[in-house]
Amino acid sequence: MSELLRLEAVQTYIGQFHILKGVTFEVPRGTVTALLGRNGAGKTTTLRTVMGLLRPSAGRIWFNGTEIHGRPTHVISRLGIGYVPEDMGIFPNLTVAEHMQLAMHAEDAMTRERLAWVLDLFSDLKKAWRKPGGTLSGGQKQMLAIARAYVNRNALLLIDEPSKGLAPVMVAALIDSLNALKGETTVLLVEQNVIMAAQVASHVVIIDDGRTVHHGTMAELAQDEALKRRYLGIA
Amino acid sequence: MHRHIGLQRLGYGIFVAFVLSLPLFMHDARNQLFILTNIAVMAIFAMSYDLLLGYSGIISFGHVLFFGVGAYVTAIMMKNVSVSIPALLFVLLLTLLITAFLGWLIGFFTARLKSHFFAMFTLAIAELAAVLMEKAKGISGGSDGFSFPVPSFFRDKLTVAYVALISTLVIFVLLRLFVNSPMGTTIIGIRENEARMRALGYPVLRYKVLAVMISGAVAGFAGMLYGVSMRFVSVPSVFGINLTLDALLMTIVGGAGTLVGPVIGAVLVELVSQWLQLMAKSVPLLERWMLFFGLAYILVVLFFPSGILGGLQRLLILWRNRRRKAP
Amino acid sequence: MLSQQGRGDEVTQVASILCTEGLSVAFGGHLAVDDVDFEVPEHAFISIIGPNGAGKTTFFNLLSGQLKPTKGRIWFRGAEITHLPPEHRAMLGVGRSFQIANILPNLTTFENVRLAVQAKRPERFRFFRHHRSFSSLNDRVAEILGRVSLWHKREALARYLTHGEKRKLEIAMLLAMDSALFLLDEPTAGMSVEEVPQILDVISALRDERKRTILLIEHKVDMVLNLSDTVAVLHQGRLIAQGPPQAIMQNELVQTAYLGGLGHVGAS
Amino acid sequence: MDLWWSLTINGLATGFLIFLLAAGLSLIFGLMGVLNFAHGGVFAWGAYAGIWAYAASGNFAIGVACGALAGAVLGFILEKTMITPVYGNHLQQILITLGVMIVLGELIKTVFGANPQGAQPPRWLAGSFTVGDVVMIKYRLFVIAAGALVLALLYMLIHRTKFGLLVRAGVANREMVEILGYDIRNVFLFVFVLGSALAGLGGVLMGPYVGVFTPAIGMEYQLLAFVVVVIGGMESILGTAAAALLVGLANAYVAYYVPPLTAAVNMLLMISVLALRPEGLFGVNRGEN
Amino acid sequence: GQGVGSGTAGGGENGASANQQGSTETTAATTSTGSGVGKPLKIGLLAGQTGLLEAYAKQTIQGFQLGLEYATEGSNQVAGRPIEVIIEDDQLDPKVAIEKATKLLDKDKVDFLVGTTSSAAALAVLPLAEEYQRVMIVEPAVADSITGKDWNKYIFRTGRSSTMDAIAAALSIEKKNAKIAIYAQDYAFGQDGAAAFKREAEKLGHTIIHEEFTDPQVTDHTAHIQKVMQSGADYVYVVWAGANTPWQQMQDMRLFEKVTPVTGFPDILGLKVMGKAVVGLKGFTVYNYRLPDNDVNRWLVEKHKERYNSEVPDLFTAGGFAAAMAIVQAVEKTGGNTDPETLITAMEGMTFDSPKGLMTFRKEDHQALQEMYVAELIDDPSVDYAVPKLLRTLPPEATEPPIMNRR
Ligand SMILES: Nc1ncnc2c1ncn2[C@@H]1O[C@H](COP(=O)(O)OP(=O)(O)OP(=O)(O)O)[C@@H](O)[C@H]1O
Ligand SMILES: Nc1ncnc2c1ncn2[C@@H]1O[C@H](COP(=O)(O)OP(=O)(O)OP(=O)(O)O)[C@@H](O)[C@H]1O
Ligand SMILES: [Mg+2]
Ligand SMILES: [Mg+2]
Repeated sequence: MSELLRLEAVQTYIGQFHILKGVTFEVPRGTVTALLGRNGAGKTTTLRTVMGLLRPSAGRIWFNGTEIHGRPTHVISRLGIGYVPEDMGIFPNLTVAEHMQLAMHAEDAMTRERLAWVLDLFSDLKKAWRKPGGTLSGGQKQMLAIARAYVNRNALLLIDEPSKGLAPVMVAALIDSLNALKGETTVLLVEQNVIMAAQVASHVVIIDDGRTVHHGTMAELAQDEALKRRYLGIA
Repeated sequence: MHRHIGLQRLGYGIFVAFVLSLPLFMHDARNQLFILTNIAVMAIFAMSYDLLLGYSGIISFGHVLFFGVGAYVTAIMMKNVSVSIPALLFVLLLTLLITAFLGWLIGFFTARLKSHFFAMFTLAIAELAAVLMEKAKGISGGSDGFSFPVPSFFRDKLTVAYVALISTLVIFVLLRLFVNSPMGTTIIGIRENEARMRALGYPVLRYKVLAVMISGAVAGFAGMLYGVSMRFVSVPSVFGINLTLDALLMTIVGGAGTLVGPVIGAVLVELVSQWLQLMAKSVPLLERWMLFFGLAYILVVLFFPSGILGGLQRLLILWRNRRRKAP
Repeated sequence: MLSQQGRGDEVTQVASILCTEGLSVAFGGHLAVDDVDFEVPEHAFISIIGPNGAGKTTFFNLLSGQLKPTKGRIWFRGAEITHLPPEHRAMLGVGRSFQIANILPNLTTFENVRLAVQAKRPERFRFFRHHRSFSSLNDRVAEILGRVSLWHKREALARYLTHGEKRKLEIAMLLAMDSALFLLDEPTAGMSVEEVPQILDVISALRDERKRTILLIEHKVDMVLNLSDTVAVLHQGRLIAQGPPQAIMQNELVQTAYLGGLGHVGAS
Repeated sequence: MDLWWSLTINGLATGFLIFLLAAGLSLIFGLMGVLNFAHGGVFAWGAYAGIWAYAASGNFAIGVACGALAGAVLGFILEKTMITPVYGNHLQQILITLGVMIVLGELIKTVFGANPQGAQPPRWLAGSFTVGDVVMIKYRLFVIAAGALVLALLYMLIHRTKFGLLVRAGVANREMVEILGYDIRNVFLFVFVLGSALAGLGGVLMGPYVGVFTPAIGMEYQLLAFVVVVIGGMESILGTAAAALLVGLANAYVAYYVPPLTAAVNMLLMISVLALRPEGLFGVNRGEN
Repeated sequence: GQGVGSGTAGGGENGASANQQGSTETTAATTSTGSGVGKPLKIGLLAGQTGLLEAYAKQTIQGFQLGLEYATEGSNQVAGRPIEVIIEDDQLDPKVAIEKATKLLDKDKVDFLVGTTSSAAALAVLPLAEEYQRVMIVEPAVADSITGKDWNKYIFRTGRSSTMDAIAAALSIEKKNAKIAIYAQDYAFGQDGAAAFKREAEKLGHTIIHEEFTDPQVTDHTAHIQKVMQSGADYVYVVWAGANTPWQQMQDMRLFEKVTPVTGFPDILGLKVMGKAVVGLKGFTVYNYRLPDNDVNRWLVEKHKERYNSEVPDLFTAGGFAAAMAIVQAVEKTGGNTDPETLITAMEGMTFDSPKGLMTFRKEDHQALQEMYVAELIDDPSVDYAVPKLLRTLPPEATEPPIMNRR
């Protein structure tokens, strides 16, 4: 079993709207896979479905060999899936310290070590340790959201547009960190910044109008101008 | 908002049907007219509450203040000054002035307060007013209250009922026009996101104060109608917090933010309570009829999460869909 | 107004639309904006860059009135606005968009924009006629929604828009205000690559066709380079450099503290 | 001086009694943001069930336990069946909890009768002794001790464990807490049950304090509890305690020195606190965005 | 307001449905006025059956029904007219009271209106009696204004008034020229009661040296009690109805070691709530089944026990009984004629029997003058509460209030 996550013909409704109409792909173990597509294609919906925040109406989802669709979110999370939501999900009334305290699933030495690493990576967070989340700058919120997912040794990370709002220097740090995590952690990354995606991802999945339309390696995509133009609107 | 148009027609329909069916009630007894008048009074009061709750997003626990002022202005003038139609018109003017002024005062000093704090602040002011009135037993009659005469024109319960119903209709139409106007939609925008509206250039505080003033004046009018129909006031019956809660419940039961909702709520709450009381006489199980009333509230929330109006709306959509599919 | 600082005759001749003097704000002990003297000439396009947490958004908050400065003064078109509330400033012509989408969630996209259009029109005082019956407002809303390609979402409640669509709505509301000075806070963050150029067109048209003044906060370096006449750099609350885009990018501090040697990782 | 002591001790005792009533609401309304108008009903049930058990068993401790248990059981049933669907929706919360309040009140009348109920402290807490010239009522000292104990325990729970964080986070963004791997439903259930148990506890302890109560105590004390939580600043248990003591002391002093104001003192207190600190005593004023 | 009994509110066990006869539909159109011999005599009985004083309402209703039975000797007919009672619940709410009274007067066309538990509700209904020109017997609401400034000629009252309570209270103080403090609830019932007591006590030569008014919802009485203690009073007159009674705290504060309390005794449930600790307390009462010694009362106690599983009549049972007696006697006197003017003439000055002895409707304001009882609470080992023992019966003249209405 080489893939860590697998979606098979997943369909999702939000209210009465049919959003995902057939999403099938897999995320190979130890890689970074980029999930691309234009605005409204259904990327966020896909991640939310995997996380159990939306219940698929059809199709199946496997994580590490077990089926997870239909399970409650907190159970899915505890299986070892970290999620950085698109809207960052910062608690405005909790301090950075409290955010991290909540995020850490264990109090052991290893987690503390990871915490130190994360705070090194995003040194702004260390400075803002006692500040309520609501007073952070946009970029700092984004860092905090990522840090929360990084601090546990998750097998899989679902990251929704982490580079938005980050200064170039932080984007670089983010790329480095993702590369550093390779091997130990598998990542499914939604990213509008295709150049950044290209620097970290080895595999690509493209969604359009709620369907997977392409599945392959990053190298293939780089060659395929037609594909890029058609689904990503870039030449 | 325009999604409600079908139901608004229904609302108008209900009103007109009510007015037309009045002669039917006449055959029976005046107490029915009295109930009808009470429904109308509560409908107006609840609509005024909805302007705050549903449209401005302000929860007030002290709305009864305006109602009480309206009722007492009427009572004191009728009892001590003059019993005549001009005096009543003067009362109307005075009520609107005082309640609007109180609305301005409260709005001005409290519109800055965040939701629950505002609610509790208004509660405090209304309770203080009640304490003050209780102390001023000489003019208010305290908790025992006093009765007073009204101009002979209003002595007939049928006239009062007609006046109340027509007032309900007129106020409903006026409020609807208001909430759908640019100014009204601004207030809705403020409910949604106050900070954003300020950044767009709207002087939010002024609009909120305006909402409290209009709502207060309408509530004052309801209080005045109450006075005219009851010819009796007492501090607990026109300043009691349960009246605020009634308006709150009627608004939510019917559907907040719709104006038709509060009217439906007022009709339902009154009719259901009448019906339960009637049943209580013959069914011993219903002796504690209030219990079933409470259960009804719970069921409404569980089965009509967005109020009766929302429920009706969903049924309407279902029905339409079925009709469309049928042929 | 004419420059108050008088940094030389030439500068004082140029009418500036906005000007700050010693502008500072502290949160607790932390100076988020520190003694900023800033001047924006009429019809300029200035980008503000700086690391995360440098104080860019806070600076905007001071200009648009969401925050009150602890020190310093602000002038807009010759009048001091330091102590005016945000709504006054908006009426005077300072319009802004928000970094984190700030919308009216339970109203439709159309209604969001309509309220923004209405804000400065005399129609806002009407309290009897139905809000949808003012064709001048409706036409303007339609035009704006078309420009940011949100027309197809006009009946959707704003809360159900995707992230990218919310960003577009944010810009639409700013356009609707039709301000003299636009404060744009990362307008394209999270917008899809294909749509960024379109929004860029909208923004540059603002200046070129409509003769507006624009202040832009962006982390997409190419965008900054392409659009702006001047780039200002904020670092730890201080305005540390200001000048033509290319020159600023060469600045050593900008290179290390901001770009981190990765200037090329911007928008495509 | 004696007078001063007497007023202060009695005021403190009343304050702690009010704190006991409001502590549960401080969790449910202040921390969890549920506008729970059924709290008074649960409180009244605690009083009736507790005093009934006390009378039946002759053991005050059993009575107290039963009062708290009645609260907890009611809380569990309410949360599971009625509160879960309305988290985050204030209007529905008001409607459903007011409905529950009516039902609980009527059920009390059905089960225990509508008539006033008497309650006396157990023998070991009955009566008073004098220190100098100050009359010390034993039961009041007991209430002070009980209130202080509850305050300390709650404070530890909220501020010394992850629990308080979870609740605050869950209120701000339920989904995110789930994403972080916590079952928010259980957290909320626990808070609600704990808050209701505290209401029940407050109910029994109030019985012997006032001596006589009726089914109407629910609504009466509920408003007071809301007032106290709001004055305290909503989210802080310390704030609630401070506000409760303030209300207790203010009542004692005002009743003695400015008797005409007694009926208005709570409301005046709330108005003055909110006028000076719009976010309440211990509340935090957060800027938007 | 719920100013009815002095002392703690209370009532019987709930459940017994007193409204079996309620809302009987009539098919025969009855004219409301004029001689209606042969047609049913309709009586509308308003009572606050749901609400805090529901026990009182029950007492009134049961008393009224037994009163009818006694007065008609079980025939349920007077002057050849069968009696029909229609009971309506006013929920102690003036608005509901008006609505129900309108129903009784307009739809049911009752010949008499009787009620009601709450003073406010009664006051709200008074003008309707005048408007519909129907005789109303007020029972048991106490407000002075019912037979005072809000009175109209259709209003009679079998219940006692606040002032009569106050006179009885003043008379129950034995010491001459006593110094008295008043402890009352700060709303209409308490204020009325205190004012009337002050007036009457001062007439008797006592001095009111302190008046303490407290919020009816007060939790902590101690500061108020402290003031009474420091006032130097010999007696404290407590006017309290409902919950939050001060008794427990007064005892805890050891007030009674210094000051002798006087109060109006409540109904039996109220006494039960007060417990045995109040043994020795002196005061007055409107009615307790042990106190009056006459045939009517003996019959009442007997029948009441028989009818309502050996429960005894309570505070307001006698009042309801008296109202029924008055109606039957009046209709007998007019020979079945229920024309209001005829009735009023017949009833003014009419003396009728009741469980509290003979009552007389005073001509001027239609207030029934009646016995009151000064008593002391004693320990009776057979029951779990302190029971009143008669010290003195105050004859009707003793508690005759001043005339306060304008004719
Ligand atoms: N709550 C909702 N109700 C109705 N439609 C919704 C809702 N949420 C999302 N949608 C629709 O679902 C589609 C997919 O949304 P999704 O958020 O997955 O897009 P996305 O690919 O993440 O876009 P973006 O790049 O802008 O974040 C969009 O067309 C959106 O309008
Ligand atoms: N209300 C506040 N209270 C306390 N600190 C604040 C507040 N608002 C902002 N700050 C702090 O001020 C600093 C500047 O924040 P600001 O949002 O202006 O940064 P920014 O330059 O816009 O960064 P980004 O590029 O990440 O959006 C940050 O360290 C932030 O934590
Ligand atoms: Mg997305
Ligand atoms: Mg920023």
